Amino acid sequence: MAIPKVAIVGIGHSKYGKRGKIIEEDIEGEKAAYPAVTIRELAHESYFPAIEHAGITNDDVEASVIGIAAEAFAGQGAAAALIADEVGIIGKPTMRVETACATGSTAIRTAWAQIASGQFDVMAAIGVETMTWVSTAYATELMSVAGDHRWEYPYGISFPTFYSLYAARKMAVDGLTRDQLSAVSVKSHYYGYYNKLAHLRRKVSIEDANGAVPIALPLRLYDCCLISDGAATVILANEEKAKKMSSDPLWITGLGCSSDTMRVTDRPNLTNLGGSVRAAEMAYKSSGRSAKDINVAYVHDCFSIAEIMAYEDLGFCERGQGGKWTEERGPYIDGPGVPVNVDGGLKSKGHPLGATGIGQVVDAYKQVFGTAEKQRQVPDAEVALCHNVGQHGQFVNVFILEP
Amino acid sequence: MAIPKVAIVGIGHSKYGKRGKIIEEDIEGEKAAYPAVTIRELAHESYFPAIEHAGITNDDVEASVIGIAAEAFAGQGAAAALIADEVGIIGKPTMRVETACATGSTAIRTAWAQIASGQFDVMAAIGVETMTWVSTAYATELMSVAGDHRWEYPYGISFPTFYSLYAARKMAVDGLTRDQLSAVSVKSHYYGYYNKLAHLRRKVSIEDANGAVPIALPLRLYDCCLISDGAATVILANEEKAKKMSSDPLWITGLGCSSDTMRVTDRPNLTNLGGSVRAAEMAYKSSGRSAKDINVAYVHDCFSIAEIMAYEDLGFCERGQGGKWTEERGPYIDGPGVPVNVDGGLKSKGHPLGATGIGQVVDAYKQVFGTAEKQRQVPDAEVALCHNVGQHGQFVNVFILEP
Amino acid sequence: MSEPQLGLVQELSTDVKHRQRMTAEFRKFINGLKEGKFLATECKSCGKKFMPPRFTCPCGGKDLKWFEVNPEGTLYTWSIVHFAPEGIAKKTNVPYAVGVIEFEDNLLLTGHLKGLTSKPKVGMKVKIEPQELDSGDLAYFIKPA
Amino acid sequence: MSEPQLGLVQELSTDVKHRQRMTAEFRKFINGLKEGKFLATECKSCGKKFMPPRFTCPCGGKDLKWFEVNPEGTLYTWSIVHFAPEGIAKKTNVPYAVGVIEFEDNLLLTGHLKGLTSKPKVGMKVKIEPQELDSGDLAYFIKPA
Ligand SMILES: [Zn+2]
Ligand SMILES: [Zn+2]
Repeated sequence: MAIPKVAIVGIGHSKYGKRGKIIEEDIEGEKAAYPAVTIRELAHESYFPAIEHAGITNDDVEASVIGIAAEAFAGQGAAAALIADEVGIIGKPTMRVETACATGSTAIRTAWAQIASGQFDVMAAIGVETMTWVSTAYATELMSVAGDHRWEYPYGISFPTFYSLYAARKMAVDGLTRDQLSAVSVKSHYYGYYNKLAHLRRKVSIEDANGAVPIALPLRLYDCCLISDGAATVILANEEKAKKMSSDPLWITGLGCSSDTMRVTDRPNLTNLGGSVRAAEMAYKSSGRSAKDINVAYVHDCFSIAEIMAYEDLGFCERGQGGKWTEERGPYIDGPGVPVNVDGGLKSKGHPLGATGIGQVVDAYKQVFGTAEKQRQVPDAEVALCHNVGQHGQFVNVFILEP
Repeated sequence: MAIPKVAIVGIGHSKYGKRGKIIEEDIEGEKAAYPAVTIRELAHESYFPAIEHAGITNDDVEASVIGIAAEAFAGQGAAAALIADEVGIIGKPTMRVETACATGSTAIRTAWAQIASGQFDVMAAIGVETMTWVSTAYATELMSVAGDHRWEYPYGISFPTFYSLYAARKMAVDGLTRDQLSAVSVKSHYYGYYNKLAHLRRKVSIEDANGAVPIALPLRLYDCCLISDGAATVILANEEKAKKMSSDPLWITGLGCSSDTMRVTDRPNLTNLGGSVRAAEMAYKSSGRSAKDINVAYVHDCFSIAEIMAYEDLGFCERGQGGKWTEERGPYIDGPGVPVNVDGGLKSKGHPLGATGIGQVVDAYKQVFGTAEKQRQVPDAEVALCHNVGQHGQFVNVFILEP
Repeated sequence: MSEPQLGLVQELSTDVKHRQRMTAEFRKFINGLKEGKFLATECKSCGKKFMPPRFTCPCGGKDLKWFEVNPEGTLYTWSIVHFAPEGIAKKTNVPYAVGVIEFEDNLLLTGHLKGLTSKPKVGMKVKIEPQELDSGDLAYFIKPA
Repeated sequence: MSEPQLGLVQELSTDVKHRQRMTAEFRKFINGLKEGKFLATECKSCGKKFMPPRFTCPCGGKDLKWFEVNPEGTLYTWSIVHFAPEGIAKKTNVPYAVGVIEFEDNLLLTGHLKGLTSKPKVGMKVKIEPQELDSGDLAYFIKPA
């Protein structure tokens, strides 16, 4: 079942990081400085390069979808209107979508449907979040309130805790080890080190990760994604417009989405995410692709355990073998499997909630067209997969992208 | 330009009101009692009647869109997943949309696009909000933070204040009077009195409204909508399924949406809402209808001034004549114009943000198929219009609905 | 703040978050525990059992019956929380332990693991007990059986 | 809480909401006022003028220049707020007056109307002035000219 042809024709991606202050970097002799900004300037930083890349002006953008996961982070309501106004898409349909950490990809799938329906020809999906201006405890609170307030949150189940429940179960059932969890973080930080737009560009060793401070055991600091500010934009167009405006359109050939039970206790097991399995199945089916066709993948690694489950749920390795596959360098560019999160993932690149799912697609575009930094460029990548998860599988979107 | 055929095939609507406690009503000898509920039970109260009305089960519902304007009201994050789980649409795509007070209609337009794209055949759009559990000052805060935090909110511009800026301007420019504003509230409460699902079933006089306590002058208490709890659901289906499952499908023949500048000071005038004008134009164009074809209309009357601007923006009367048209009973069932808000509107029926835009469509369905309470039933209504506004025109959706 | 009181119904009347608990299903469950009954629900249409209890079934069934569950179960999985969200951190010390317990019929429930911050082990025997909170409200905790 | 200090930059450093003000355009505007200059921006591409100032133009132009505006204008519209949102109510008494002012070139700006809670009138002459807040931060208010 092929889906209506819609393409990514423009990309933009801000520097991720603590963007409330000036950032100065000097890595391997390459110096860079980034100004202190708010959600407004972050939106600019990702949007204007995207329309320039698409070779269009605001006149051509017919509507927008804005991804912001929690307005409380920025303290600004009706933020979709603010962002659309800031970048100059004024007097045209806009809206905000929210599916927790999968908010960015939901903005893309919402724009996709509006284009595929024939309503609009060219749209912008803009994701932005500033999370570093509140205390870490409050940021954790804002993410943890997504637990069921009748049966989960009041017993102290924070957001990292949900994933630690999976980690402990997977250790008991599948023999997942501490070293295997750490191996994920080592990989993320290795590639993130070479990504100029990543938040934390620092290589990490297995020992660093094994010995890091506990957050919610079995998970420790390096098992957890960063709290970041950032923005990302993609411009989407229907077939006719895409072919006209772009010499390098990246087609959304597969689109899958699913959800899962609200409560962790209603899941049939705690060793994988059913929402990911169902969304991947839908995405593969619509594209006619399977896991073995994927050349580069972006999976939702809010926690190391999440990345390991994703390897299995997306079919990159056998069920129960995600930890082993990591140790065997399955997800490395020069490994035997599929290169995964060669942008640094949520752990090194960062996780500004509303931007994350769009940022994955932006990097997929670079990989497919060969414009990523050379140390993290996958040779001859053609078929990309992006996998973005909200909460612990309550919202999942999977895209297959091809030139 | 006709749009893909999508129909409303099932409707459900909770009682609106202060639903944190038991409500007992005795109006004209008709007694009713409603239990104390949370967002969960409110969702049930609107969803199950909707699928029963559509003659389907959860198995038939392929995906959902949930409208919740501000999670802070209920203190529950990832609320789309919670609501979808509660009503039993589990393991299927879901998402939350937010466009302030237009959130409900945005849920419908998002589901519409997903169906029109061919992705899904049958979907549920569920809107819910519980607003009465926080203090009125905090509720006002949650709505007021939607003003620009750099240039508006810090100077004390609350949500009612935006509309009062329009009211004072319209008084100066168009000669709008205090009596004309009050006439809107009198009408809303007249019809709301007969709507069993309305929040405040009490008739109000011009004198009551003129003499009410000031909120943000020129606006007084009865110029302002209620703060309510409530939920509403519609089931949408594509042409094939709608014809198969429903003997009474209500087709979305027109769909318009637009937006406007973030800041009130960037508008070309403060006597109408440009977003409404643009959205109505798009809706009329797509349906081939014009204002004179409309038999019953639901307009966004968060404030009396908003309803008067809507009369003009939707073309029910001449520009600048909204106040006069009200006094001439233009919006009454037995008046010379188009019956407007015969459900009581946001002012008497209530305004649970996420539900409001869906609740309008639910009542439009009843009017078109002749099942509203007889004192407020428009005779022979065929073409309905729903107009839902977020903030002061930053988000506007307009639907034309026909059997 | 010595012994963590997770269950956190202390602010029931003022904290909007706890309004989520103000309904019949939650009260019946908690009051059952107080009377020594550990309750779940079962759909009369499809037979599916629900812990925590539901009043409607995804199958469409709205006729569910309460039934008693053996309060002893096994630890299905666990976590030791060293960094709590702000709302919890205000009310309890870290670290504290939480877990998922498996009862009969594969019924799972999340809860606070009392006295288990050092060595929780998947498969160990545990038991659910009612917990009287400082506020006088009632919640539950999990302890070794 | 005697004289309302709307402009509310008091909590600049702690309140996340005020982070929205921490950028160059806002500071330049406020610092200009302090030096007696009332500043707006103009797009060099399309000539559109912006009050409050923008640094990017919806036309796509990113080259905007600052220019001085006459600080005297007329009251375009007004409101007298008797019921303030919680965040404002904590810091100021009601009623207070706010309004939109029209300056030259049809430039509009929202602000606090000082000393105008009884009889604001559309068309009346007003003037923007810098306002030193208790915190030492700077904002502005509007008063009769
Ligand atoms: Zn059942
Ligand atoms: Zn310009």
